Parts: sequence; structure tokens; C-alpha cells
Amino acid sequence: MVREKHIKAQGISIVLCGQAGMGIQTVEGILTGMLKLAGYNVFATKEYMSRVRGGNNSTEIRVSSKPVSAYIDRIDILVPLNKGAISHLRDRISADTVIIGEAELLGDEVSGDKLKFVETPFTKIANDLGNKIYSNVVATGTLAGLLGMKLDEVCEYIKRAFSTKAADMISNNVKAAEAGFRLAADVSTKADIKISISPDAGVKDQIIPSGADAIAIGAMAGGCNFVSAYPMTPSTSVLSFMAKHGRDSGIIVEQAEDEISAINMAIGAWYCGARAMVTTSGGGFALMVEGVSLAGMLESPVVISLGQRPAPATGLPTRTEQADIELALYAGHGEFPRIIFAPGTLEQAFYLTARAFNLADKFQMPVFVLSDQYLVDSYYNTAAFDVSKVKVEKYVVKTATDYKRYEITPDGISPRGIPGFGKGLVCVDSDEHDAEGHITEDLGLRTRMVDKRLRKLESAKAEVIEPQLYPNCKYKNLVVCWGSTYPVVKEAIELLGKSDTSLLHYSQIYPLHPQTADYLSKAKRVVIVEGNATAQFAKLIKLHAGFDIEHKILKYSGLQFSVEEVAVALKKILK
Amino acid sequence: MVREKHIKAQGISIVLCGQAGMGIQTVEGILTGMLKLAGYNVFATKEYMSRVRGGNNSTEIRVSSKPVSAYIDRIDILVPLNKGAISHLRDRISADTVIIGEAELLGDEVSGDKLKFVETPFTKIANDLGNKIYSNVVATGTLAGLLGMKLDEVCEYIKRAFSTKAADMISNNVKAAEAGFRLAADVSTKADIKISISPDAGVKDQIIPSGADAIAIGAMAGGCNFVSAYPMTPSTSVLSFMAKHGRDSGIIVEQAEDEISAINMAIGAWYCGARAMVTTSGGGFALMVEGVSLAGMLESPVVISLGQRPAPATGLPTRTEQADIELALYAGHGEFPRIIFAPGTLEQAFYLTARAFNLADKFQMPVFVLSDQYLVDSYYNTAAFDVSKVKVEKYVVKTATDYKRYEITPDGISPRGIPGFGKGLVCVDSDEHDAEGHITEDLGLRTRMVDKRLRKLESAKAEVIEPQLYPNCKYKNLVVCWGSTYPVVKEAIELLGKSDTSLLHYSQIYPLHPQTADYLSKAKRVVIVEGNATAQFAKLIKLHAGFDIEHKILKYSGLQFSVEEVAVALKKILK
Amino acid sequence: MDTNVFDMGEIDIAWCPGCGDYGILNVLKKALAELDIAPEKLVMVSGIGQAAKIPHYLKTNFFNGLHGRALPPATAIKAANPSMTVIAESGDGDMYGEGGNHFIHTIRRNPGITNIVHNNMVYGLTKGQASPTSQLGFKTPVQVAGVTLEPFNPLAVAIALDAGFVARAFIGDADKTKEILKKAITHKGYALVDIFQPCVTFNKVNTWQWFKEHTYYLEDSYDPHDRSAAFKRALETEKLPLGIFYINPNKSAFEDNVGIYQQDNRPLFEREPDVNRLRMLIRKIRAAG
Amino acid sequence: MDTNVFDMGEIDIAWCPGCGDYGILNVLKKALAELDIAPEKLVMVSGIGQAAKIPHYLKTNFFNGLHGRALPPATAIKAANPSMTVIAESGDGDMYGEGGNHFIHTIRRNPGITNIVHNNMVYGLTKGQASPTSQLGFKTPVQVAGVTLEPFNPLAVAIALDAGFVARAFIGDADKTKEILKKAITHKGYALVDIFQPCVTFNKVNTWQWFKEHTYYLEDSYDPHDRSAAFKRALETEKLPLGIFYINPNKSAFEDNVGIYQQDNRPLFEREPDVNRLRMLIRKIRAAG
Ligand SMILES: Cc1ncc(C[n+]2csc(CCOP(=O)(O)OP(=O)(O)O)c2C)c(N)n1
Ligand SMILES: Cc1ncc(C[n+]2csc(CCOP(=O)(O)OP(=O)(O)O)c2C)c(N)n1
Ligand code: SF4
Ligand code: SF4
Ligand SMILES: [Mg+2]
Ligand SMILES: [Mg+2]
Repeated sequence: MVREKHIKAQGISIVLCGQAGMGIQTVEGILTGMLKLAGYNVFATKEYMSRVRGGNNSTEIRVSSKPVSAYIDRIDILVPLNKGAISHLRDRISADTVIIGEAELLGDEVSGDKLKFVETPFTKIANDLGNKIYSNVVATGTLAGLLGMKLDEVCEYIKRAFSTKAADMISNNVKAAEAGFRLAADVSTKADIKISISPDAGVKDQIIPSGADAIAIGAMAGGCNFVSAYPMTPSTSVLSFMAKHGRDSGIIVEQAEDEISAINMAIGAWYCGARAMVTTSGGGFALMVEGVSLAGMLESPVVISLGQRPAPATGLPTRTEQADIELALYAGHGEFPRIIFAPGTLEQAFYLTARAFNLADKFQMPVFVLSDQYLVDSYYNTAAFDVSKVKVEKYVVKTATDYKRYEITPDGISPRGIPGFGKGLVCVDSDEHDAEGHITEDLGLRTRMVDKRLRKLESAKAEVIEPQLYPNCKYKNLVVCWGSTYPVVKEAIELLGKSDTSLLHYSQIYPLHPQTADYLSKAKRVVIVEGNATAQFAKLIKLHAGFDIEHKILKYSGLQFSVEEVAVALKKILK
Repeated sequence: MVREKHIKAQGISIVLCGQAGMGIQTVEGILTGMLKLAGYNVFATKEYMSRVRGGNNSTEIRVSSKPVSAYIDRIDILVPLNKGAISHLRDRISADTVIIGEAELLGDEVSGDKLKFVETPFTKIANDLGNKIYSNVVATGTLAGLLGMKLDEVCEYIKRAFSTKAADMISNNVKAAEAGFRLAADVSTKADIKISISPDAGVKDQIIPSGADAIAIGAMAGGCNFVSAYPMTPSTSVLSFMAKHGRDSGIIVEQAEDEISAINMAIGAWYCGARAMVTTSGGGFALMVEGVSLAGMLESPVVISLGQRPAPATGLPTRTEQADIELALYAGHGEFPRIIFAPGTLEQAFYLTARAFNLADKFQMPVFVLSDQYLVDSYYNTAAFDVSKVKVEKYVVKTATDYKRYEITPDGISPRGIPGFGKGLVCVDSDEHDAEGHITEDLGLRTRMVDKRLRKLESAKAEVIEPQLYPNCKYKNLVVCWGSTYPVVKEAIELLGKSDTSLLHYSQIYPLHPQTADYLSKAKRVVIVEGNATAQFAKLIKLHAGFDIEHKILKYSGLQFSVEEVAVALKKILK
Repeated sequence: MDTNVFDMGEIDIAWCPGCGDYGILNVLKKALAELDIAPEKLVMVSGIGQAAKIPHYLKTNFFNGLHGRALPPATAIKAANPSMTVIAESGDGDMYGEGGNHFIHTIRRNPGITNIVHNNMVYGLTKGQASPTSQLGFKTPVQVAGVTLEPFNPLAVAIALDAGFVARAFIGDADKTKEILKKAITHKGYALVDIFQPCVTFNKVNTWQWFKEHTYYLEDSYDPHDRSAAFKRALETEKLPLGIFYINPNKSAFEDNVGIYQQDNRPLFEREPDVNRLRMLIRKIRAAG
Repeated sequence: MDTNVFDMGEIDIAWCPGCGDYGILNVLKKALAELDIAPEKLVMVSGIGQAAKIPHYLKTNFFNGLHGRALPPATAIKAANPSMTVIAESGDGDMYGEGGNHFIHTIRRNPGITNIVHNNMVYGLTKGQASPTSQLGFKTPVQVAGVTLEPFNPLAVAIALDAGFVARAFIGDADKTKEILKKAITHKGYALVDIFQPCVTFNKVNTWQWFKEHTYYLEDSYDPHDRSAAFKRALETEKLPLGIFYINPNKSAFEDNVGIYQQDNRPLFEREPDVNRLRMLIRKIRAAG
């Protein structure tokens, strides 16, 4: 009924749950890979503990006839891999959730008769093939079968996925997948589910990057050729991507001794003509605050990819949150401008990161790409990023002998030279300085230099990205959100089905778009959805648009919002 | 006329100007010391360059029949010690300014006939006594004479000031002072000035601390027994005071290898039962941002004495500014409460610093004492700080065996135990944790812990210090200021002489006093005076009181506001 | 004292099966018990990392602070109450990478703390990047072409800084490690114990076997009081010596140098400001005359 | 090349008369001129302090960054354009105190930069507090009872870290200092030159005279290729040796290790992303199958 309809509309949600190191990632990787290749729309997101082995982690995979890109609570099929998995997900399991797995592994957790449990002998089949490690591929086969894939497609994919392994490994894995595939019919009958999701012609040409991939590729497209960083979850995946693909593309990727070094290296690199980025998370960024101020004073470009996670301090290292807006906004002693992007989709992550490099170079200021664990770790199929749409805009000038780095100009932007390019000398100074970059104690000049630096913000305002309005520009209720929550809130609004309700999503949060007050005051009711406890973006809007948002939906448990909970919360407010 | 009246009302302003290392400080120290001792009201403030020798520095000394505590532009008597001094102060020299000095040293700067220059052979007299180093004391004598001091008082003071020196040094200095004193009559005649300032009976019992002294003594009175810091102008003077007087008072004072170490030491010290403070300035504080977040998560008290100076980056190391509110307010990733004081007077500096320790201990959060170079380096006579009014309130509990460091309580405050006191164990953790202080990934508990920490802000709000209203609680115009500008704005309002205009000074800027909107909306016109470029406190008020202040008087040249410039700016707005 | 006073009972330990960290935990508990150090008189200070989780797994006071920042709070804790035994314990990345500046200057400061470093030559918690002690050529997801930075030699650096006690152990030998730890804990002043600890998940080069084959003990006749000799031994790379490399018994501890415990040995928390002294001090300010 | 290409003309220098910094400035200009390094091909990188003002006093490109943070930008500058000569120069507090972690790890990283440290054993700019190299007992407004921290021995630490070039000079001897500097600048990879520089205002102990009396040169026969021997000499304290303590000629520089200049020696600023490669990369993501 309703549920069937919803599955039809929004596809099916599969959740894998087990300990770290148990192979969830294998199942997830193969399953999403073959589905995508076969032309299904796929979305995957994970939640995991800060440990290398053990604990309880889970991955949600949505498969759908139409594009999906948001986390939902609903679990249609659950594959628990160990004891503890079912209690871990208790709140999300409904009477309709089909649980497939092995009672022996799961213990008394599956004995409750409210659960729709179907025994699937993954391990036995694997052992029959000679090794229990095949059990993950057996499970993958079962899921593929349930989803209506073709057996030969499955086998073909498995062959390719294990192509670097020994011949018997390949054939055993194929056999495992086949055996699993054959279990599907039985599960279907026993659990009384029929899934009919059709491939989507467009998907094959699409790509399926994670948020981290999108940011990293965006950086490369933006001409990034220097990355200095210190590992920190959830930013490490961007760093690793750059490291893996950097060398061959002429990119220097260096793991610094600490975050202070990382940002000071990045600023030094820009000074010498590189296009540099740091990747970090809240705690690491906290150590870069003095460096941000240095960029402000030197008028150095710098791109800061900041992946948020719950804080204060170490907080919840592998979880998600949106609580570092204010830190990014006010980081650094003294007053100087900056730009903050907060992509909500993979496409935005790609284009905005690329844009960050151009704007940093143009306005000579720090530009942030504010992501979070949820965005960084999630992936789904999306149109291939169009590199030809991104132009690497370089604003470096060849210097003449009388070059002055800090020439005072009407828009505050001084032509930026670099050492070794032209006849001039390039002198930059963290003290207050004169046009030549030399220390000054001329207090009138000081005032003019502050004004000059702040004027650049006005220039940056002219290029602010418009917030995205969805679906209608006529609305009674307006739901505001920013960053990674975009797809979730969008789907929640679709689920809600109120034609008088629109969504306004900000992918650039600072400078704030000048029409913000217009958008907001047109609505009768405005609601903000934020992944933090103090409604930081609402405060920014109050400050810069003078609009006080009354209704707030806030979450700070460490988990991303689900479509359902946003819908429920909205329903309550908009009733 | 007007000027005479003003001098009568507000005393005389003497300015000494010369290179670093020339002895301005000697003259200043002796002169203010003897004046204070003789019962005159004295105020002194300096502006100086970031260098050890050379450059142009100046000190203003105001002497008055009634208390004075603000910087004024007006110079009644100028003592230039080198070439460059007069051009350095050009804008402040009027036709009435009496300049005393030696044409030979000053070069053509004094040749302009618009200047009221009186030749005073300080060096010649000094040389006659055998060494030109006495010239500073000669000048001191002249100034003492001009101010109407008694010769024997002067000689007596000089004797005591040099009492640790060799006998001939003492007697030569006394002779120098005498000779200088005798010059005064001549100057008086030639320059046609007559100064009649009378001693004030109350002054003798008063003390004459600088802002730095007041903060340091406040810390000691508040029970501070651990200081960890890294030197940075203008915070070093607080550190040096604590170092000088610490050991004998049982205080540990340690120069850390960097600011990161300093704040982590301070937090460790509180953990083990000490009452610890760090002293720093904007750039150093920027490095403590991660540590502030640690204090937020550990729920550790920590007192941060933050002396502001112009930024970004190194900025103007020895100058003043009020541009680090936002940094203090938003420092640290994640969300947790804090308290920010911003003393405007020496008395406030003393009492609020002491109070900072009690509140930090009570609410287990970072407490800031936000000062600046101007406050820290200025001094004037003020009533002796009453130590008996300060109670060291300790909130440490003796632990029982079942002690839980992070017990969730209605007001968010968990009884704070320390290791080694009681039978319990004290476990603190920078990860999200359970009541016992152990790492948790229970996301429901996470939410409750965030709520618990944020609840403490509500408790802190109950103890917010009221802003000071002066002179009337009936007003049409209200001038808002915070921190060090209090005496300046106060005197400017007196100078303005508009009975419909009052001043509202905040010595606690966060949490913002709940009646702020009431105060502000009662006025027809509200003006804010701030030493920064973006009106940071006005933004805080907009955010937390919902009141948008229209008129702003801002300064960010590196110099403090003068009474006159605030008066002029106010006049323009309030016309 | 019985080792079980430090037992936490049934808890979930976040380390991987087979990790060297378990051994260090056991040995530490034993060393403490044999030294009769009561849980209430001990404070464990750590940073962030797999190793840095250790305080959660034994029953005592602890301060689990920021990544790289264990030494400053450990120093302050000892100075605020010298009667406590203070152990600062973390991983190689934490202590030598992020915390490198504190490592240097804490050695110079010489507080009476024991600094235990789990040296697995890798960043465990963040999944396998190079640490300062990673060997040349070690490949990781970030060091894709292998490490090119000279590995950090903690012993050589500590000896260069004249640390009072410098030792290296390998947790493959629990007994000897325990003996070294006991000596370190009883040493007055700062003591460094760098412990080789195989990370079975992310370091497939420096395994249990590798450490076994690449280590040996300093001879019994070795005299740890000669700094230059100690340095020379610390430079050996073919086989890595284990044991106590260097002892300088002539250093006074930071908590003795702060100058406030000579007359009055009460910890800071028992003290109140001396109000009369303060009154006098207030009177004296700028009262040169 | 004529030294005067580096001259700034009539400028106001913020150093005290008699300060050792002047000598270092002169010697540096001479060394550069003799090495024919053009101002446009040189970048001076400094932190904050009296010494760190030096780039303002000679005509060249400079990056005057944050206190303690000269080495990371210097490393990046060299890596972004290896054809530049890069000198990172600051005071002892800047390099060994606030910047200590970068000091250690830059040595490990081994970029082709020259690291000149003005060692006056004091914090000059902030008016006389102890620096890491201040001697035991040195009294200051903060170290009121005298320094108790073991003085930092930059040479011993650099040798412990296997720095490729480690030298000490005393600016009282301009000629020899110049020769050392020239060798340091031409050394491939990281080179440390710690220069004794009297602070006549705030260090009344380690004066020109004191340095003269407490230094001597390493013998001509001294071989700087033996690390342990170099360490031993670096520990001498009665008289402090001057000269080149240690050279390791077998190290490859960071800019060579980053792996992007082997095929293509253009500096980063001349490069554009390879759009075709990027297109392929985009296609390949998660396309395991
Ligand atoms: C400021 C900061 N930067 C980075 C991190 C991420 N981080 C946590 S632990 C760790 C490294 C752990 O390595 P190590 O200290 O060797 O400990 P191990 O896990 O190997 O025991 C890193 C980089 C952090 N928590 N904080
Ligand atoms: C983050 C930070 N902390 C502190 C300071 C203040 N500061 C500037 S220079 C300096 C020390 C200078 O000593 P040194 O490096 O030895 O140079 P010198 O003046 O002796 O040449 C300090 C502490 C600063 N500018 N920034
Ligand atoms: S990741 Fe390595 S160091 Fe961490 S617990 Fe696992 S094996 Fe041990
Ligand atoms: S303070 Fe010392 S180091 Fe600085 S310029 Fe003066 S003498 Fe030189
Ligand atoms: Mg490790
Ligand atoms: Mg110095």
C-alpha cells in the first residue's frame, strides 16, 4: 500500500550492519558498483564508530528507479552481520523490515516474532566453497537477486572486481555470488516482498563519486597543485584522494607535522605561485586560526576544505555535525574578509571547490569549503562533472621593477605578483605594512590598509552564489537549510507533499546572499534546519539579513538528519 | 578662557616624546611617583613603537585637582627629547602648547614661529654635573616646578628614588632636580602659563596601578596560583607581574614553549586543583583556540587574560584595538558556553579578574578578561583595591568512591572533583563521554551532554554584571561602549555637556545583560563607540538583544580614542 | 598490591585483536601494582589515537586531552600536586608529530612524569598514514610513493636534549618491558620509554616478527651514564637496541624548580591566597618613592 | 655581483646600536653577492622577533610571516619553485621555541633551504625573557629566579635528526661566518647555521666579550662526516666550538622527493591542470567493475 508506493517512488533501502573489519565495505562496494553499472540509481551512506575493529557500523544503500541522494530511516532489507547489529538499529526496524542473515551469528536478537527474519546460510555456502570469507559475496549475490538484477551481469561484475586475484579466488567468488543469487527467490517468497526497480537509461553515463571525491576532483579542476594537511577524520579522504592521484597530475601532496605547519605551508605555496589547499576538520582547523589571520594580513589566497564533525574537542570523530560555521566565520584575530561555501550535492562540491580556487586567487582571501562527515562519506550517481565548465582563472601578474604588492586600489584588490615572475620584488609582511610590504607604524596608513582589506568583501559580495529555491518560487512556508542537508530536506518536502512549502538552500553561506531578507520575508512561516544545537546559520541570517527565524529544527546527536524526521518535524510546525 | 577653565576642571596634560631608550620612562616614573605621593591626581598613558631603541614614543601625563583617567589629545606642555618628536605629535600641538626643550637637539622642528617654544638647557645643566644622563632628572625638576610642587618634596622623592645608587649619584640627581626646578619660574614667565592644581586629600591613601597590575593583583586575589603563558605584547606585563610576585605567594609561573602548551598546562592545572590563568594577546590566543574547545568539552575552568592589539596577524604589536570580541566569543570548534569580561577601569580590572576565577570554577567554563594595550599600559590613582571584598570561592568537592565527573544535573553543573582529594577517581575526556568520563558512542547521551553543557550558560546568565549607566537614567541619547574606552567616553560626555545624553558601559560583554534591549530602546538615539572597524559589540547586541544600533563611532588606527575625538564625533551625531 | 585494583571489569576495548597495545596495558598494570601505586594516587594523561585510549582501560584518574597535547597538562598536574604519580602516554604520532614541540621542551623542563610512547611506526586511529617514526619507503594511502622523510629517532633526540632517563622496549618481551617501566616510573624527573608496539592492521612491515628480528638488548655491561656513547647506540639501525640507553641522575625536577614547595609542601588545591601579603603588595605598586 | 644590489638605501633600522644583528645582515649580503644570487631569485622567509626583521633590510623578495612559522612557508616556497634560493631566518625563540616542531620536522623533510638562526640566548623583541637557548641561571623579568630549563642545544638536536648540514658561527668573526654561510647556501637540502649574536640590550651575560671568550673553531683536521663525533663536539660547553659540525651529503632534498619535477621542471605557477587526465580520472571513480 503506502509503503509499496513509497518504495516504487523512492526505491528500496538496504542496510548492512556489522563490526568494523567484517566486510560491510566489500558488500557495499560490489553491490553499489554492479547496480550503478547496470543502470540503477544508487545512494550509499555510512555511520561508523571511531575504532578500527569491532563496534557496530552500518551502511545504508538505496536503490531506486529515480535518482536518490538522501539518508532515510526506513530499512526495507536489513543484513545484520553480528550480534548487536539488530539492537543497534532497533529504532529503524519496522514490522515490514525484511531481515536476512544467520540466526547462529545473531543470537537471540532475531528470536522476537515481531521481526520478519529469513534465514540465509551465507556462511555455510561459503564454507562449502572452502572459506568463510566468501560469505560476504554470497550475501551480495542474494541482494542482487532480490533487486532483480540479471545473474550474468552479477557474475560478470564479480569476475572483474576480483580480476587481480588468483584464478581460484575469482571462480569461487563467482560461485559464491551465484549461490547467493539463487537464495533470493526463497527470501522473496518467505518474506513476501517483490521489488520492481527499473534501470534508468541515463545512469550508465553518470559517475558515482563520494563527497570527498567530488571535493578533491573539484580542487584538481580548480587548478590545485599543492595540498598540505594533517590527517583528521572526516577530512582524510580528500587528502588521500589527492595523494593517490596527485603525483601524476603534478600536484604536491604533503602530510605536515601538524595543522599549523599545513596552513603556513599552503600560504607559502600561494605566495610562490602555487594554488594550495589544506584539508582538515574542526579540531585541526582550530589550530589554523592564527594562519587564517596571516592569510588575512598577507592578503594571501588559501583554500580550506573543512569537514565538520561533532565537537567540542575530540567529540565524536567519525560522526557528523554542522557546528563550525561560526568558527570558520570568525577564525583569526583582527578583521578581514573571507568566503564560505557549503555544498549540498556532489555537483556543488565539485563546482564550488573549483570556484574556491578562482575566488581565493581573485580576492586574495581565505575561501572555505565547509563539508561534513555525512557529505564526505556519502555517494550516489550523478552527471559526470563537466571539466570544460570550469576555467582555471589565474590572477597573478608579471611584476615590473617598481612593483608594489599592497598598492591601494578602489576595490581593495592589489595586483598579486609572485617571486620569480617578472622583474619586481614581492614582499609580504604579517605586520601592518605599507604598499611595498614593509613594516609601518604610520597609523593613518594603518587605517587605510584596514579599509582596503575590508573593501574586498564588497567585491566578493558581487559574486555571491544564489541560494536554490525548490520547488516553487511561490510559497507560504519556507524551509531554509545549508550545506549537506539539502537532499534530505528536499526529499522531506516531497514526502510532506505540501504545495505551499518551498526549500531555500544556501551553498554559499558567507557573504550572505543580499536577497536573503526578501526570500524570507515573502514567507508566512520560515523554518530552519541545521545540524547543530544553537542554530548558527540562523544567527548569521539574523545578523546579516536582519531576519529572525522563529522555527528551528536542530539535531546534534552525531547522526545526519533523516528524511522522515525532517518531514515529521516540519509537519508539526506547519500543521 | 575656555582653555584655562578646562585646565582647571581637567588638569594639565604633559607629553614627553623621544626615542625608545632615551629615558622617557625615567621622567614619567619619577614625576608621576612624586605627584601621586604629594597628593595630586595623576594619569599616565603611553604610545610606543614595536622596537627596542629609536623611533618615536610618547607618554602623556595628566595632573589634575580631580581624578582623571582618560587619554586626551590636548597637550599643555610638551617635552620633546629628539628630532622627530615634534613632527610625530604635530596634530596634537596647538598654539597654546608650551614646548620646553633644547633647540640644539630638536633641530629646525622648533624654528616655526607658530610654536610656543622655551629653551631649557637640560643637557648643559646635566653636563655641568658631570654626565648628560642627569638631563632627564633636570627635566623632571622643571616639570615639578611648573606644576607647583614644593622643592623639598621633590628633593626628598629623588633621594628615595635613587636610594640604592652610589652616594654621588644620589646627590647629583638631587642637584639636577633642584636645577631643573629652578628653571620653572623662567618657563612660566616666558610661556605665560600659570598652573594651579591642588593636591587632593584622598589621593595619598590611594594606589596607582596600571591595568596590567590591576589584572595581576585581581588574579592573585581570586586565588590564582598557576600561570602558564608565552610572552606577547601587550600581555607580557601581567605575566611579568605574576612572575615577580608569584613565588613568594606560592604561585607557579611558567613560560611555556608556545601558547598551545600554555593553555593545555592551565587546563591540566585546574584538573589537579590549581586555579590557573593564561595571559596572551590575539595572535597567541589564536593558537589556543583548540584548547578553549578542550576546556569546553572537559568542562574545565580556565581564565584567559587576553590583551588586544591591532591585527590581523602580527599587526601593530605595541598598539591598541578592540577587535577580538568575536574571536573570543566564537573560539573553539563545537558549541559550549563561556563568559567574557571587559574591564573599563582599574577597579573593574581588579574585581572582574578575581571574579573570573570564581565563575570559572563555579560554571566550569572558560572565562575571558578582555583588555587591550591601552588599558594594560595606562595607570592612575584609584582607591586601594579592597581584598576583603573578594572571596576566593572554591567549588571543588571531595569525591566518594562512586564519584562521576559528568553527572547530568538540572543546571548542567556537575560537582567537580580533583584527583588526590577524596576516594573517587576523576576521569575527564576530550571525546564525547558518559557521566564517568569514558568515551561514548551513545548518540542519545551525546545529545543530553550537549544540552547539559549549554544549560550552564543559563546559569551563568543569572550572574551577569549590569552595565553602568552614567550620569542619568533618564536620557534621550545613549552612548554605548565596552572595555577600556569607558573613562574616555565618560569624559567626552562630560565635555559635551548635554544633559540628555548618557553612557552605558559594559564590563561584561557575554553573556549579554538581559536588559540590554530595554536600556537601548528607551533612547531616541543610540551611538556605539568601539575600537574596531566592524562594530563587533554592536553585532553582538544585534544578535542577542535584537537591537540594531544605527550610529557607530569606530577607530582602528592603533591609537586609543581621545576624549576630544569622541566628543566631536558625538556632537556631529547628536546635533 | 594486586594488579586487579586497576581492572575495569567487563569493558569493550576498541583495539584490534592481536594489537600490541594490549600487552602494554597489561605490563603497565603489573608495573604499577608491583610499585604499590594506588589508583587514586595516579593520573594517566593521554592525547588522541589508539594508544591514547589506554587510560580508559585501567581504573585510575585520567586526563584524556587533545591530540598531541598530553605533556603540557601532565607537567601542570605534577606541578600542582607533586605527590601524584603522573604518566603521559600516547602514540608516536601524538607525541613526536603533533606534540613534537612539547616533547622537546618538556624534556628541557624535566617534570617528574613518565612518558610512555606506543611506537607502532604508523597512525593507527586515522587508518594508516605515516607517523614520524615510519621507516623510509613505507607506503600508505597518503605516502603513496613511500615515506621520504628521515624517520624521527626519539632516543637520539631525547639524549641530545639531555633527558634524565631514556629507554626503549618491545612489548613482545613483557617482563623486560615491565622492568624498564618500573625504573622509569621511579626515576625522579622526566623519563622516556619508547615501546615498539606492532599495529597488526595498518603496519604490515613492522610486524611482531619484524620487531623480534630487528631488536636486541643492550649488553649488561652497558653503562647508561655516558651521553655520547648513548647517542651512538641510539643511532644503530641494522638492529635496534632495547633497554635503558641513558640516565642522568643529576637533574632537578620541574616541580622542585618552581620554588613554591620548599617551605610548604601542600599541593596547590589546599592553599589560599595570603591576604596580608596581598594587601602589602597592593600598597607597594609604583610606590618607588 | 656587487653587494650593493641588496642595499635598501636610507632606511630606518629598528635594531639597537651595537647589536649583533647588523653584522649578520652585512655578512649575509656579502655571501649572497659572492655567490651571485640575484635579489629576484632569492626569497627571505622569517618569523617575528628582532632577528626576523632582517628581510626588511635587504632588497629581495620576502615572506615575513608569523612568529615561529618561517620553516613551513619556506619549505613550500622551495617546493613550488625549486629554482629560487630560499633562506629562512629568525631568532632563537622563533625557531627553537614557538617553531620547535617545524624545526624538527623540517630537518626530517630536508627541503633545500638555508636556516639561519640569530642565537642571542634571549627574546629581544619582547624585552628580555628567556629563550630556549638561555643559559641556566639567566635572570629575566619572567625567569626571576633564573632559568632552570636545560638550554636547548640546536646542533645536538639537528645532528640527532641527521640534518644534512649543521654549523655554528659567531658574528664577532664576520669573515668566517660568511664562509660558513656560503657553504650552507650552496648545500643541497636543509642547512642549519646557528649564529651567536650578542643582544646588547637584554642579555648582559652573553656579551660580545663572553662569546669571544667562550668560543673557538673546530680544528682544520676535524671531519664533519662522522655523526657521533659531531654530536660529541656539539655537547662541549666549557668552550663552544664554531664551524661546520656535520655534513651528510647523501640525502635527497624534499623538492626532489615530491616526485613532480622529474619529468617536468616547470615551477607550479607555470602549470595548468591536465584536462584530459582529469576527465579520465572522473570516469574512473568507483568504477572498479
Ligand atoms: C588536532 C588534531 N589533528 C588530528 C587529529 C586526528 N588524529 C587522531 S589520532 C591521530 C594519529 C594517531 O596516531 P598515533 O599517535 O601514532 O596513535 P596510534 O593510533 O597509532 O596508536 C590523528 C592524526 C586529531 N584528533 N586532532
Ligand atoms: C604567536 C605569537 N606569540 C608571541 C609573539 C610575541 N613575540 C614576538 S617576537 C618574540 C620572541 C622573539 O625572540 P627571538 O625569536 O629570540 O628573536 P629576537 O628578538 O631575540 O631576535 C615573541 C615572544 C608573537 N608575535 N606571536
Ligand atoms: S589499528 Fe593498529 S594500533 Fe590500533 S588497535 Fe588496531 S592494531 Fe592496534
Ligand atoms: S633588543 Fe637585542 S637583539 Fe634586539 S636589536 Fe636590540 S640588541 Fe639586538
Ligand atoms: Mg602510532
Ligand atoms: Mg633571540
